[in-house]
Amino acid sequence: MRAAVVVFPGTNCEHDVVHALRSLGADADLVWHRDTSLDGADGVVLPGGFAHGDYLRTGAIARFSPVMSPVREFAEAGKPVVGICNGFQILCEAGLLPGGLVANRDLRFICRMVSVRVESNTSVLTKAAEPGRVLHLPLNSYEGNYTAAPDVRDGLAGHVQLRYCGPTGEVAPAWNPNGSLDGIAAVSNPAGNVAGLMPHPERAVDDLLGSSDGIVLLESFIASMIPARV
Amino acid sequence: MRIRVEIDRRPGLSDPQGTTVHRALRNLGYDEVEAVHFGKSIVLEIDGDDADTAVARVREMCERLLANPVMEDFIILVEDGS
Amino acid sequence: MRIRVEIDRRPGLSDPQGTTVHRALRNLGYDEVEAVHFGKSIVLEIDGDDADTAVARVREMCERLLANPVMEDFIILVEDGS
Amino acid sequence: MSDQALHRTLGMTDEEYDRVVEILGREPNDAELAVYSVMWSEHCSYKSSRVHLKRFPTEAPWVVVGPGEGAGVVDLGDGWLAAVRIESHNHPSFVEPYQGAATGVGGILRDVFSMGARPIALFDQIRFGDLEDPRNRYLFSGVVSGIAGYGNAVGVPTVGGDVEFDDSYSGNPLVNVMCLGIMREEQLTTGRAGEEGNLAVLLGASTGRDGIGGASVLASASFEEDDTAKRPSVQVGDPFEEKKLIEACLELYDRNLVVGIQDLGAAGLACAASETAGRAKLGIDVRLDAVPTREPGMTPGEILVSESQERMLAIVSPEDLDEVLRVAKKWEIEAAAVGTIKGGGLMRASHAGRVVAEMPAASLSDDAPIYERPLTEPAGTAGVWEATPELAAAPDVVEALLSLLETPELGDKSWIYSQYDHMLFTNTVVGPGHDGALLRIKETNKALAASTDGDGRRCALDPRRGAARLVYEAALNVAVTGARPLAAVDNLNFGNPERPEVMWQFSETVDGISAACEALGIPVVGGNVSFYNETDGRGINPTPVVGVIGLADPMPLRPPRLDRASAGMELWLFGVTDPTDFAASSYATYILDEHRGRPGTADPTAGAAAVAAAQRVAHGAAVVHDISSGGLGVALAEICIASGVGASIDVADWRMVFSESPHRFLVAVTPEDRRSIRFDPATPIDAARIGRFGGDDLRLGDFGTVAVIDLARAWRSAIPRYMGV
Ligand SMILES: Nc1ncnc2c1ncn2[C@@H]1O[C@H](COP(=O)(O)OP(=O)(O)O)[C@@H](O)[C@H]1O
Ligand SMILES: [Mg+2]
Repeated sequence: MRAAVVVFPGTNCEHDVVHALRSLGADADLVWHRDTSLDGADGVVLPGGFAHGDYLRTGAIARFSPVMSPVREFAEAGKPVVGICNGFQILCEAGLLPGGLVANRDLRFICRMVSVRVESNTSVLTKAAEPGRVLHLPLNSYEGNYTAAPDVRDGLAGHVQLRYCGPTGEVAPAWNPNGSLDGIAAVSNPAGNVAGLMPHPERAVDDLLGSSDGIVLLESFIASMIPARV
Repeated sequence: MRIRVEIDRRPGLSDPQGTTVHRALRNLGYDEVEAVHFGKSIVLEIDGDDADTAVARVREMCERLLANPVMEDFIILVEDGS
Repeated sequence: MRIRVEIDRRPGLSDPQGTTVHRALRNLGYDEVEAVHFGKSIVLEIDGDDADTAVARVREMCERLLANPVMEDFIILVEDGS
Repeated sequence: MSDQALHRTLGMTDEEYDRVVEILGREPNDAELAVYSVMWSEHCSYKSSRVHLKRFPTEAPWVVVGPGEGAGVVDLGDGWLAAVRIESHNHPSFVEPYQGAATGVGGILRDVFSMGARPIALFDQIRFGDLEDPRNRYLFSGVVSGIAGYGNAVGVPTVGGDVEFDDSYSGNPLVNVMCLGIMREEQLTTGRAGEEGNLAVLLGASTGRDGIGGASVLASASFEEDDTAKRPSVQVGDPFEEKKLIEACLELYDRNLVVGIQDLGAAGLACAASETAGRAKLGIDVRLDAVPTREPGMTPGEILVSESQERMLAIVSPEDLDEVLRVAKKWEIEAAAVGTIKGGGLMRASHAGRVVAEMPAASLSDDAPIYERPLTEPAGTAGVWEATPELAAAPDVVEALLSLLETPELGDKSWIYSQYDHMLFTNTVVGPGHDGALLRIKETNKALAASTDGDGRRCALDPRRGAARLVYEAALNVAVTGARPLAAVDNLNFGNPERPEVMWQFSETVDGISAACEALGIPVVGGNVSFYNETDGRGINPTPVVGVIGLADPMPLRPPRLDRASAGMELWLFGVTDPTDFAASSYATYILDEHRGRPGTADPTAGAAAVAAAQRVAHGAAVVHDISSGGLGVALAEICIASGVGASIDVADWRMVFSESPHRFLVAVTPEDRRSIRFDPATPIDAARIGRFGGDDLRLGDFGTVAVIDLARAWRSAIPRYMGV
């Protein structure tokens, strides 16, 4: 099983994602945004960074890259697609996930560990995680504030995968780092095969760096890539 | 031709820049300000002399790229039709 | 009253956002676009019914806070005087 | 005489002008004059500092490239090299804090990747006036978001730095940035032209009227508050362009497609072209009409000296040109062959078939004036040194500790560094919020450590002692991560060099840094000088900033961190405390409001012993934390806050709590681990068990007890109470 890790101009977490996936036993290759095929990959990751500088709107220009056509087909075929941070923003812009991400409430970039609670395990990102479990993950974004139009909000029920919370799992405004709607840190599409999250699981696969709680999320994704189990 | 596009966030969606500017203006004593909405203004210099065609094309640019239809509305203004 | 402030980067300063959007529009086939300038648009809802006073106050807000005098110019537009 | 007027407007003296005439054998035209004026400005030529900088020790077996190139390069073993450079962007940050800081980050990155290295970490050293003043808050928040905005988007983590708040920086904020890069030895590239017939290819952003006669001339003359004429148009950073430029250049190095490369900084194309040619004792023809411009109607002279950001000049052999252009196209950056390397040593710039400037390439750097400016010890120095801070009365020690923790300088810095991506590349084993940063090198057992430190107040009282102590402090901050210090870089921020007192401070600083580097065996591999930090005749504190990098090989299995102390651990104090070392201490500054006395001198033997001991102890102890600003009291409070545990110490003299005497560090260790730590008899150092961790309170002998949560509350509020949460 092999993941395609897509690189746009301005992407910067691609090597970290490849390193993390490989350290968990999966195969992963970089795919340039001008490529028109995913070369038989079993899963797709859109990693973090600043595709096209985040100019205009985060993710706005990236969604027109040639590689997004096969990514869309791949997603529509029900195969696993995960967007991390900037990748999440691109998936929203591309309409593969509901809602969008705007500037953080305090208009400051946030780089620090946050706690998130697993809300659901209905997605390729969370299927191996137990609902209610609290994960400590690095958050690293300026536009991490999830928002959705009122008509979209109702449709989110059941598809929120992670929410910001306190160290023991309590969800409350005080624990919301960036103003996200209902503390949402990750959502999926209704089918669960496309998911996006703001925190960086690939930065949390080694206790030496402070946390290994990202492993359960990446392992969910890796498990989703095994065709028999889809 | 110079065409300006104003892109505003849809009402009901969170607008942290607007909220922050509003708070800052209040702190400076501008109590008459009741709300602030933060958006973008993009000026396009277009080669061509038919304003209708240009506006139609700019509308398409907005729908495809410049604005995000699930979050933003836009207005097109012809600033200089020559 | 609704007042819109358009904030444009001074001519001559580099405008990476404008340049990048320009390139993206060209890639999408909009060859008629010759330049793109990226700016901000801020809508203020103001309590009061005297447009002149409001505009004078908004000018002050621009000078003090909304625009960066070393990099930006601004235009004030009354969108709805009621 | 109109030319005379022009050269003066450009900041050139009559003697300098005559020298240009002598070199050219004729009067220069305007374009030539513009080039000389920028290249011979203080900023580019180091004309006032050069005679002093020669005193730095610069050699060691592991130094691959010393000062003079884009960045210093040291050998990490097994084919790995590290590149390091530091630079200031003080004046532009005063004019526009966000863009000034952002373009400062962009510039230092280009210095590092011009050597062939991938930039892996940034460190920012920033200084502002009192945060009570809204203007200073505006500058502080603008600078931090500018560093964040550029560094985060360009994709290089900012993993450390330092910050000072002092009135002397009120009209003159300081923004220095250090960058670290890493490469395999095959990738090392330098700014050399190779041979005749090679082509000069301009890569990256198009050229506009940025900083013409601006940044460099500006950084070379004092600033008057409303001297708008001298204000250059603001330069806008484009981290996206830079990111593409980095990736494109790294691919060019990987595929061996460039002979040499140099970034375009001050004096733009003129500087890059003349230096690459001049270093190879060759000449270059530059075709200015081939340069992609951003604005219509630029004059040839403007194109030649424009300081537009995000540009590099690569020297390539003609047969590689097509491939170079293909790589540029892949990364979506512009590339244009704008010059050809020639014999004969002339830089000749042409436009529309006409020669617009012609000068000996090497003369721009090699023939720049050198000044041995007069030095004078400031009047009253002896008196200042004799008057020691008043320490007779014992304070309320707990009260004083809380007050210190609540100052923005000693309090929690996370308001700053949580705006910086400090985790990218997943190498940051120890990030900001501890002492030095420690970055693992993934394919190896090695880790690279670095720390940057500055202390303008101590240097104001005694620049020689103050500067020397910075080197020891930075080295100790590196050692507490388990690394051996390898090399230093320095950034010397001073006032007007035409004032003899400023030059005295400068010279003393160089001697202080040199002596400390000699004693520790760490060469200076690069640096930067920023003079004329003066507004309305008021200069800044003399502010050298020192960065030290080190290597841990192997990396400690569990590198020490401030948050690893726990109940039952022993607290050890290494080093000797001088209970009278209070001059320029945080206690004297913030509690006594006293700004006099002579700081204690660094002790080469004790300093080296502390560095050696810390490095060893770090391979076994839970916490190893150097004692600096705020003394033992603040250092211990930081451990208690980070670890969420109390401690109790024996202390008989209250001055021991706040003294800032150098070469000391604290260790938290379990009794079992302590027995396995080697105390090397070759470098003896005093070590005493002074307390134990446990409970929820910090007890300072009989001087008082305070709850750790109260310490934490004071410490966390330090910056947010001015800047918002
Ligand atoms: N401007 C800054 N940018 C990033 N990190 C900073 C900055 N200032 C301080 N820090 C970080 O905060 C921590 C404490 O800094 P400081 O109080 O200067 O420590 P020390 O006294 O040990 O040098 C360090 O890890 C340092 O890297
Ligand atoms: Mg420090």
